[in-house]
Amino acid sequence: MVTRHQKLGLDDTTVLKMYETMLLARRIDERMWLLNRSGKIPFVVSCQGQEAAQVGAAFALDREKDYIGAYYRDLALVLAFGMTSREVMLNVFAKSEDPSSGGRQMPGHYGQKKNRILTHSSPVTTQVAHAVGITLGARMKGDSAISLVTFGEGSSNQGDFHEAANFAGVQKLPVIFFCENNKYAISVPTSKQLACEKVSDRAIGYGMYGKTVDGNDPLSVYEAVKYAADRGRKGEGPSLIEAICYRLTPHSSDDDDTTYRTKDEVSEAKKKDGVLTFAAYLREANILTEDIEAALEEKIKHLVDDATDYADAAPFAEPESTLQYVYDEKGEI
Amino acid sequence: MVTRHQKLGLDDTTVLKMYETMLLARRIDERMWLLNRSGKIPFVVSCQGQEAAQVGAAFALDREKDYIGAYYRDLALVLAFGMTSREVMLNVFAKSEDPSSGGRQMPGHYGQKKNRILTHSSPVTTQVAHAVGITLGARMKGDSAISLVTFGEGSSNQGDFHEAANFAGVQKLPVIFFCENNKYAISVPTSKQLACEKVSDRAIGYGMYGKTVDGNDPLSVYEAVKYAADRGRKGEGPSLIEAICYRLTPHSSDDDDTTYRTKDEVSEAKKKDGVLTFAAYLREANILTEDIEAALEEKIKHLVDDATDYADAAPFAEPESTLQYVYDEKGEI
Amino acid sequence: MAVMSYIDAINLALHEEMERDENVFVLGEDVGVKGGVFLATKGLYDKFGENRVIDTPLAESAIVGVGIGAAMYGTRPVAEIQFVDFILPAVNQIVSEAAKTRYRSNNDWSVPMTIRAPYGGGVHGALYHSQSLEGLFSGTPGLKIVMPSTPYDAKGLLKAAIRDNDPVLFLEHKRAYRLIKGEVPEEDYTLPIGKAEVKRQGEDVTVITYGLAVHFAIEAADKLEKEGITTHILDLRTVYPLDQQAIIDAASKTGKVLLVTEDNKEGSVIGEVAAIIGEHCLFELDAPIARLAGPDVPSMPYAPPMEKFFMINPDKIEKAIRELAEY
Amino acid sequence: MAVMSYIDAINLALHEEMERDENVFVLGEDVGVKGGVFLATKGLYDKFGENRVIDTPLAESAIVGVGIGAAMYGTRPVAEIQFVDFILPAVNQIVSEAAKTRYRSNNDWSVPMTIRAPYGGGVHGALYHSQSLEGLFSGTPGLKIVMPSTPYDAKGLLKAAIRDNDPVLFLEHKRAYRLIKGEVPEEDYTLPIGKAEVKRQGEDVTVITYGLAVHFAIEAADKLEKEGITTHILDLRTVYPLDQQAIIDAASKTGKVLLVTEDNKEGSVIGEVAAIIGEHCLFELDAPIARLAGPDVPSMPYAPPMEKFFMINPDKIEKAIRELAEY
Ligand SMILES: Cc1ncc(C[n+]2csc(CCOP(=O)(O)OP(=O)(O)O)c2C)c(N)n1
Ligand SMILES: Cc1ncc(C[n+]2csc(CCOP(=O)(O)OP(=O)(O)O)c2C)c(N)n1
Ligand SMILES: [Mg+2]
Ligand SMILES: [Mg+2]
Repeated sequence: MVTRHQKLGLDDTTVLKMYETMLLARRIDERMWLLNRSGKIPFVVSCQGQEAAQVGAAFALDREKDYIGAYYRDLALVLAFGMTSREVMLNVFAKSEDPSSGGRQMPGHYGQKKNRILTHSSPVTTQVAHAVGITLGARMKGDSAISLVTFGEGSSNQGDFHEAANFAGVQKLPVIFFCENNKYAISVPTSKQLACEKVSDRAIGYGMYGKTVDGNDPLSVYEAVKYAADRGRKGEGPSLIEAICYRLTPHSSDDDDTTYRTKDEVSEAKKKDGVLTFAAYLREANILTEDIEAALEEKIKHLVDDATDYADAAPFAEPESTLQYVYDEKGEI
Repeated sequence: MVTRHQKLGLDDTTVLKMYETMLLARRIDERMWLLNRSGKIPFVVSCQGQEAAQVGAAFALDREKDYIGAYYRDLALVLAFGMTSREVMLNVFAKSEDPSSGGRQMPGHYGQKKNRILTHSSPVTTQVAHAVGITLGARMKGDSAISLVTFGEGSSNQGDFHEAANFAGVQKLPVIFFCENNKYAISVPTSKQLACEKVSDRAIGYGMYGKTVDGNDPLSVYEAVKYAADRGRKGEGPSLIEAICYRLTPHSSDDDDTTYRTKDEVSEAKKKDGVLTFAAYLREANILTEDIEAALEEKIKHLVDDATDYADAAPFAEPESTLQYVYDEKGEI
Repeated sequence: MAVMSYIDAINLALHEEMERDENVFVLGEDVGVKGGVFLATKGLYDKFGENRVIDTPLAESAIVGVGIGAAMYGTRPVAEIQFVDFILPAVNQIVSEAAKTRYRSNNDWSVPMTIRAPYGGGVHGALYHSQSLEGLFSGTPGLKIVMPSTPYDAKGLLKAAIRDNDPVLFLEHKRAYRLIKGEVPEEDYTLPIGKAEVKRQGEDVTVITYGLAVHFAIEAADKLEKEGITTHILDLRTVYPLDQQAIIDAASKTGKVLLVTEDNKEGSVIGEVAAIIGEHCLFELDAPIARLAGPDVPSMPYAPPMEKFFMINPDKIEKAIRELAEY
Repeated sequence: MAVMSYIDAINLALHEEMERDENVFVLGEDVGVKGGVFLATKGLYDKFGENRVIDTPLAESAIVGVGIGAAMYGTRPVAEIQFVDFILPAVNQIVSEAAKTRYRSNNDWSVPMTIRAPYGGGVHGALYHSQSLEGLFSGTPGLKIVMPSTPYDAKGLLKAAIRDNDPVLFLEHKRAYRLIKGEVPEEDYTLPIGKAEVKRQGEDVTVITYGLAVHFAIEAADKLEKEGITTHILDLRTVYPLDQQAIIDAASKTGKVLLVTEDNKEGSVIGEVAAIIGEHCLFELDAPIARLAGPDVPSMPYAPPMEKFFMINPDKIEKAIRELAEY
């Protein structure tokens, strides 16, 4: 019997690697909450519930060449693009070595040039235009890299989404607009954010290909993003892919989600959690055996412990370094 | 035989009035160019080629009750909403009595509270959100007024279009987004502005009704806008109507359009000019007889002459009045 | 009089104004069911319903732009921007539209709207949840910018802002929300927009500042008083347009002026305060005009040592006052 | 050396930089086929083609935001905003993104982008085609704001801006475009960003200004010289961050300072100049710091009598210098 992933051209090793990345993201995320609740770190923003979508998307790209414009929930995505557990924890602890910002930005504000992860800020949706610009620059320089940029469904209502999408459409740039629709923008449900049925309904307005897929299933996401990536590389322009997920945690460690959604709703969603369902799929396909699973958990626990210890012990940047890097220090002024 | 306009519920008097409004706008516009080329006024921005669309839209509304957010080409629209020829010319000459701005804004920046014409500025597309807000305020106060807001196809690419459209969609507000697609944004043709086939393709992304119609035909426009207005009043939410027109003049008196489009293209478009084709329709239907036509031209010439003379002779605002009306002068500070 | 926190005073003002005038309504992100991320709009949704307490889509330009339209219609919107750092997508609507509507229409149309936003640092908010952006808006005729320091001022000024017939940007220090408490009358009162207030009388050095820094200055003044140095503290309260006379009076009173802001130094509103002094009471001065502000870096970093390095605090103010006193 | 207009110097700089470095490209509204509404980008489309001279959709936030991405990639975009009044939809991309990219990424990413925009009044542009918006951006660490007054400076500074590794907002006075002519070397040269320049030596009064007003000040100074009053004129050239030392030197030189801007008075960049003087050379002054600026109304009206009332001009400057000289 040919499995679903084989039909998509993915071998067993690759899907296992996908699962491993999802699981690593989940375990780091869980650790972050523990650190927060025990007073070690002041802030957490989570990827839980979106790992499957992120990993499915990442694996459909050329991770040695393409660019990602990530947003604050994209822990699994940046791990897939080469950020290490230690590097993530250095960001969480805001230490000097944090590759994203040297401890300057809040946790979750990923960026790393060597892995082609664009730096991003807190104001949502600005990164969408940057990802478009990346491909404009690349095209000008004869580089066939494409970019994938992520954002929430709430953020898809910002003007910057529209302007950047239209720009990419007109210029036929190989950008994948990847909406991680987790049903909430903090407390505001999609019914108060959107009047369209699907975010991907907006694709036609930019002459794009649009598709909505199950964000709990990394294979569906992989398939859609792969199709979009191929289109992009063939010069057929941008695509808008929407992955339907669910935000399993409160918006952040500062949020109390019980004031606006029921516990029942959350526990229902947990049943469809992609980390669980993909594990089930892999077990079914006999790829995730008990031994492999135990070894994986063991390896990941070790990675997370090591990353936590390392980051906890690492130094903060010097106070005076606050003054550095406002402008290019090799240049004038 | 039942005529097209009768099928739409429009009687002969009304369609003649529509034609008269179109013609008045055209003649005022032509006069503005004469005044400009003879050095009397420094600036003109034109409605030529869009009168049919504007008048068709205006007549589909309740002009005693509804609101319009006009843009700088909407001369025919504001005339239909009650602005007089004198008032328009006072604006063109920037005189103190100009109801739009007292001579503060450039010509074409219409606004008049008593006729429910929103004040507007030069940065394009900002008025779109205002028109949405008008209906939000109206709904809160139990007023069933709707609003129609206009903008060019170039301006439909501004973030404000997207944000306001989505807001109206979510709140199901009775706003008609009316795009006057005249094929150019200054020198930039639609092919470099839009990747969608029709601006109305964007409607679905906001859960709206969308429709593209021939902007040279006031009856088609009337029909579409009437449908949208009825929907709005029934609580079915906003609509996006696109009227395909052609900008018959240069962008403004500062523009030389021969550097980016051919004279042939313009003369082709002139053949479809709504002022001509609607006149032909009315002649065919025996509504615009030779006598009526001559009387109309005579009446309009008189109106335009009178308005020009009046506005030319009217005083400018006092220099010191520059300091007035920054804040409410009845209030504090 | 009840003692309440700064945020409770704001919440109370909103409740009272919405009860008083059915034209007043609230819109913004998470302001409804959740009551706002800081809970400033708590209880409004239950009391006034979803027509007057609107959870909007995540789109600041629309929040302000739609608010402008509703204000033009005749209602009195109170828009919340979740953090002032996120007001930037709405700058065009605020500066080109709200602030210029009355003027450009020659008094025909107006925008009686209040825009509330939390600002300021010291809460581990990092670059994008710590900014002071009043300087960016403070050259915008047609707009007023109010930044209260105490719960009493917050209630009275917010009510005045809501009743004002022009757009008011009302900036609330997010660290003050729960840190600062004070007496607040339960009854209705307003305070005049455009008026600064002397928060402490003194003879040796004048401090002119606003927002949370007023409290830092008072703390510093308390300490210095024991050394015999008395400090005159002017709280600007409205940072645009500035209360020129109050600035001139306060500067002239002691002849030694320290201007304090939490914002970056270059281009902040205290530059304008210095200019007013330089224009109007230069010869009353006995020392150069001193400024204490954040460094000219984009905003304060997240890591505690850098955040602390950036933020002004009572110690830094104390040191600056002492230097001036000894000048 | 050729004598050319201000706009021709800009056009020349663009041609030269695009020839010199294939990473340089231009994007904006109408910049391609038409060559820009002021023709600043004339000839570029024909010479460099549509891949490097891009007519964009009408969307300023995308023009800047896409430019930022391309700059992050490693190219050097030169974005044109058609009028500075229309830069406001792009404020978030400029202030939150371009200006903070290097800092927030701890020097990992950077945005070597130039944003050009015409500003200024006196051309019957009314409220929205006459504004000076440098004040709005002048509290944005990470950004540089350059405003040249002469064709020579325009060419040298624009080339420096394009080669700069950080975002530069390059503001060109639209009335200067064809009004101001001067000698411009045909060869390659750059001028230092961040440096003011003394445009005229004098002993009695110092005028500190920038842009078109430099020429108005020179005109005034020419007249006054006949009366025996000599004027020292400092052209700021970069209005953010300011050249503090040059300001201190110029103010100290005569002890009487007139600050001139075409912008509204309150909150303009000359307020910061006054603050620097008040901080650093207060006791060198023999007269209060004087400021000449537009009134605090939203912008200049269209009708000629009101536009004239609003605009600064050589007469107003002359009067202000004379008053100071006689102080
Ligand atoms: C411009 C802007 N406005 C407001 C915020 C505050 N904020 C942070 S996250 C968020 C909700 C985002 O929702 P969505 O886009 O659906 O992403 P999600 O958090 O659900 O993944 C808001 C309102 C912000 N960061 N930026
Ligand atoms: C925000 C903004 N950017 C740029 C401009 C300059 N501008 C004025 S009209 C125009 C083109 C508008 O095109 P379109 O929306 O198609 O309307 P049309 O003039 O064709 O009716 C431009 C770019 C402006 N007014 N506002
Ligand atoms: Mg979401
Ligand atoms: Mg057009």
